[in-house]
Amino acid sequence: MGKFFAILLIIITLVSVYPIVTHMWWMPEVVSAHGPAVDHQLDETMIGSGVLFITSQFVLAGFIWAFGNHKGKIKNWPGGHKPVVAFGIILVGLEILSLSFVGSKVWASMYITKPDPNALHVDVQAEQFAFFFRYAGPDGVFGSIHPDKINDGSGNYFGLDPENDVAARDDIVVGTLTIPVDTPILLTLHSKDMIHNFYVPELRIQQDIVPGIEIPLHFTATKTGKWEIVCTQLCGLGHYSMKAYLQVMSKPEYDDWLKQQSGD
Amino acid sequence: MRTKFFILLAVFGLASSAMLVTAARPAGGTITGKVTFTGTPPKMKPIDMSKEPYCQKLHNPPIKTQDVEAGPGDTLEDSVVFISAGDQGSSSASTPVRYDQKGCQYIPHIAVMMVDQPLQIYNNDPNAHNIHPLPKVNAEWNKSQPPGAPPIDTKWDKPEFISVKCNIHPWMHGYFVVLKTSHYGLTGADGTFTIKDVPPGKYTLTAWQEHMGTQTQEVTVSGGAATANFTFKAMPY
Amino acid sequence: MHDMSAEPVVHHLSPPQGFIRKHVFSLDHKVIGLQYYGLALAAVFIGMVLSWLMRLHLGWASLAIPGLQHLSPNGAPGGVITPEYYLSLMTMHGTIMVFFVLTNAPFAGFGNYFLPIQVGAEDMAFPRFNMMSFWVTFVAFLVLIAAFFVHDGPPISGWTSYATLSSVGGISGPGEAMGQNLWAVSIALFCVGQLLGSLNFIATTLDLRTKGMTLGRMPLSTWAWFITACIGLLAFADLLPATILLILDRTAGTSFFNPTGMVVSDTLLPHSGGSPLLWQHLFWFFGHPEVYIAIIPGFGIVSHILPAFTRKPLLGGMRVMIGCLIAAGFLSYMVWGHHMFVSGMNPFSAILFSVPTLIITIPFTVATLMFLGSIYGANLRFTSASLFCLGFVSVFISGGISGFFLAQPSIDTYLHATYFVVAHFHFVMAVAAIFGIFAATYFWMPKMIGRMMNETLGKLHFWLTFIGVYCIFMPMHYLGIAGNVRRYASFTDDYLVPLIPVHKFITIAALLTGAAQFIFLYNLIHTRWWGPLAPENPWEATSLEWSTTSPPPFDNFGGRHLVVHQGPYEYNAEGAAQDYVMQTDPNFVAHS
Amino acid sequence: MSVTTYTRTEPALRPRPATPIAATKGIPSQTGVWVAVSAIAMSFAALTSALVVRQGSGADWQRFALPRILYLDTAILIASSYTLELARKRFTAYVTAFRAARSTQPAATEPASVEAAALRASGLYWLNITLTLGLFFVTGQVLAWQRLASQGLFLATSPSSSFFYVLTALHGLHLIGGVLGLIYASYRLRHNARNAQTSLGTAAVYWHFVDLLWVYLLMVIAIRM
Repeated sequence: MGKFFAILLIIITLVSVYPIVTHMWWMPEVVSAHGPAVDHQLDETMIGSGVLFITSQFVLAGFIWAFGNHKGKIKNWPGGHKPVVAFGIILVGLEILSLSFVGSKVWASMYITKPDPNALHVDVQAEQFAFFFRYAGPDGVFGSIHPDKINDGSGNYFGLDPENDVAARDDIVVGTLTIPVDTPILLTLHSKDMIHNFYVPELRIQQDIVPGIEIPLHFTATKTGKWEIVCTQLCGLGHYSMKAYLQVMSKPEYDDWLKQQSGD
Repeated sequence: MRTKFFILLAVFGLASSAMLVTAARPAGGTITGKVTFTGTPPKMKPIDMSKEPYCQKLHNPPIKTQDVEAGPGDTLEDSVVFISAGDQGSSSASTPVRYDQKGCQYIPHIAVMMVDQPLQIYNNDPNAHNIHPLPKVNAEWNKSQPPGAPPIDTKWDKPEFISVKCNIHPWMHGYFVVLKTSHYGLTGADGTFTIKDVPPGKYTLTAWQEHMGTQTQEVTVSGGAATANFTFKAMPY
Repeated sequence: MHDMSAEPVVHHLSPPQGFIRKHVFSLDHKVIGLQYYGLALAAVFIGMVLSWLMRLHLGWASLAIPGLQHLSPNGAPGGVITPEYYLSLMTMHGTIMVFFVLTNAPFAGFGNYFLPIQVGAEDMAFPRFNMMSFWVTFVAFLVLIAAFFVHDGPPISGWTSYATLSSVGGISGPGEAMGQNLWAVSIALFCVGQLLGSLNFIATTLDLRTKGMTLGRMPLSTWAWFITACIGLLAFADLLPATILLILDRTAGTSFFNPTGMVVSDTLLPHSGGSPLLWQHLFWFFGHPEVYIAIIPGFGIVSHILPAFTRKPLLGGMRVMIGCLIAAGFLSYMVWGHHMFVSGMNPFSAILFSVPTLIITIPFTVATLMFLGSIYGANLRFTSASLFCLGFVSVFISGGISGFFLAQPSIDTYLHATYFVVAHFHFVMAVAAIFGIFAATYFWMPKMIGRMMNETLGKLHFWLTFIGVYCIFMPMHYLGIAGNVRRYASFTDDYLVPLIPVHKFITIAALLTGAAQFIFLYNLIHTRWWGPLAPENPWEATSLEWSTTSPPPFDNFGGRHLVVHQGPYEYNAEGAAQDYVMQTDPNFVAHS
Repeated sequence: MSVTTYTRTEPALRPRPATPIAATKGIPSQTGVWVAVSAIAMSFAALTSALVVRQGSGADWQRFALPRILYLDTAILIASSYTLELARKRFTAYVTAFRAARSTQPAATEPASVEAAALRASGLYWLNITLTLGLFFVTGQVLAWQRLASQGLFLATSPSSSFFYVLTALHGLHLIGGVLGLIYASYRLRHNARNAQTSLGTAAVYWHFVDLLWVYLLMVIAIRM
């Protein structure tokens, strides 16, 4: 039985590792400036913990193979427990140090560093179960938000008050986050009802959107194309269907798009 | 003896059939009219359906929001005109009202029905919807209807103007107009409405439009036709 | 009540007469332990069926499940699960499993039964509180289950019930009216029950130990229950007020968690100034320790059972293991923020929370190494109990490893709220704890019901379960790495559709693994009435529960006051009559 | 009995005394009340931190004048702690007298001396005073609520009032628990139950804690509201 158990463990370990090594299911392409750092961090962790995983499972299997139903004289671990404890602490401690130092750098580059001063500002409104995006328009000023004015039926997703608020009149509100490539973007995340989340796997970015507070989020897309923005924070019955598209364009394309939007 | 009996029978027969006829005959009057507005109504916005590519493809150019549907000659489509006071001879309705979700739109935009009249809600799209009526006096509910799901059978037990929305497609917006009376009309593209089978009498007529609100006026129906026009005042915002 | 003199504190309770006092409202910790175990057993099978329904929906979204429409006409019209009903199932699965299984079985169930016996006491310190603790928990369970039968169905906000989805009432979605109220009330009651239980565990451990039972001689299982009680005392004392605030927000119109200017479905809410993050802080300050409340008894159970089947003391003895468990319990109060890396809290605090989170892996790594080291050179005996102990080690390694990823904010921004997290906490908390429960069941059932369980069925049960859990939860890591978001009722996003085959595979694995659990159920029921009678000490183990009859008499030791002379794990002591020395054996002195 | 000694391959886990050491001396009810107290303290710590977070999270925190009666309540509660101690002192003295009486004639159910009986009587007297003060406090709190309600401050009026009602209500519940505990203790004392003064001691620990808790809460409330 011991031998069976050992073989089973080894098979399970190898089968578990195979899809990881072959990237059978893996992260989608990375399209943000900070993304490669995240991937690198993940690969480092994968190697370190993968080695830990395989060796510990194999050691377990080996011991079960060797000592299953073993009747002879009982042996104790040579050298007692102290070296083992020390080994564990040092090994894991080292991994932790390396991970937390590198990791915190990557984290800082995403969330702690200030956004580029002339980044393109886009306002995000999340609600059950959709995202809407607002551009300041020709005047470069965002109209202020009045919750009592919000009315999805008449397309007023942000609660603008064009009657009294001139700045709001030329605001551009769209359902697709359209941005120029290689340009720093600064999003301001609002939620009108539940806690939502702004997740673009290709950008390697995930940020909750909390009602009552404005959360800034900045990134730079490095590749043109169209990807999905999805919600990862349980927000109600349509959570799974809450999404929008991210359209990354070349700078001239974007300018045309913007003109066309403020045209009508 | 026998002949007497037959005569009696015949008399009864005639009488009863005569009663039936009188009961079955429509009680005359019809109210017609037009709902218009003065001033500039708010500009309807094109709806960005990019979240749901299927629906986005269906509408090119994109459809616009429907809270003020102005027609040529400043007419107002989709406003409801009904007898709000002095109503009589109102019949009860048992034929189900059909409410469709098609191309991420509610069809019709305004569904008028009577209290306790069956309401059937269909999803004709290949994507899921959720129907979230927001009543104040009736009971609120919120159900999702995945593609291929059976129609939702329901009804409303109190009269109310109930705003309906789909959270999955927040632009989807419509109204259930639940009335006590069967004497109502819905204005068409030309802003006209017709209320049939109104017995002679004096009534209070109410016109309701989701953005402009309500207006009332007295109308007297004597046998034939009566007319009642409504004019709302529109603001650009 | 105790005597004023310095004799050991004992409770002279006369055996109750009559069925009700004996089996229903019993003050006997053994009966209460079995009641907790029974409740957990009922709960775990309900929770398992819920997970079956969830998995079926994830694999085949439009599949009609015959009969389901009768349970919930709204949630499953024609037997097809709607997205909101999927979320209800998910919420109930999580709540039932975390609270009524992973907390009840290993801690309240086995703890109630064996903690007093292992310290040589005749009962818990406060038998009446003990009884109350169970019945309050039982009512809490009924209240939760009632949510299935109220008009708008069970809540849809997940077992974490994040504000504001959970705090604004019915307008935020189906199940958020009455269903969510029932959830909150149930959890509040559950907290009360656990507080009473923890009170008992601590007082009993500190004050009711028999002659010679020094803290150093307490079995590791008792140590683990004691540590867990200390953790639970603070954790549930934090969750209780939190749920009270939640109930007030929902029913009394206060604004603890509800911010200003919320517009739900075009309806402006009157709340003002509340903070949704406040709920997350209060919840996770309980929530992370709760994870350890679920797993630390598992560690205690394994380190108590393993020596009996390796026939040698744990490597490093008790001190290292106790140290690990205490360290883990202590650290568990400093890491709650790692559940909130992307929640919008200060990004600096993310780093502050990440460091202790990584450090917390050290005690668990050491503990695991101790397990591995004590298998080396052992006379390893294979029984259902020992197999599940070895399985525990394996799955805990598998689950612990993925913690390295999630502990780093930078990687968590990609993996947060994906199936990677689901795989992580199921392996490390659910499966590991369940394996501990199974090991404890096969090990202690002979003592608890006086009959031996069937080993062949037990081993079959282990092999199927062990292979099954790897088939279910390993692929979830791959899904997570591919960015598959959790808590989705179905996968309509373009980048998720290609992953559906993986979900189908997981669903099939889940169905089979679940089916295998009925072998266990059959084994348990069959043993209860028809199993062969169990001897006093079937496993040649040493602690006090094996120095009394199977099952123990009402006062545990038949009037004897045991005197303890030995540590709990005197296996393989050279020259002793046999290869183990009972704790009560006076004729053995080991040289230090 | 000859104690044979063995050698082990694994070093012993701890130096083991040859004879078993004495059993635990702890009194469960005493341990229990301290454990309970720590749990309750944790609950109110959680509520306090919630209050601080909540006050910081919104600009809608409106301060209001505390009803004067709260300070009177505080005085009453502190006084009750003092009277409780008076009661306990008398009962301890009474028990020593009781023991003395027992040592002379073991059958004694009552200490012979008159002083002892007087001690017991006045102990009960102070205990009743304590109980009454406790009830006064509860009534005072209710009056405070009425005062606030008359100012139009209700549970849901503002975050500060919400917290005020929640904190005072929860504290009131715990205090009523203390009152019940004291009633139980005095019942046992009346009937000369075995070591009844232990239950009094237990109840006293709890009572003083609830007292302290109130002072703490009053400070929090006074600073924040």
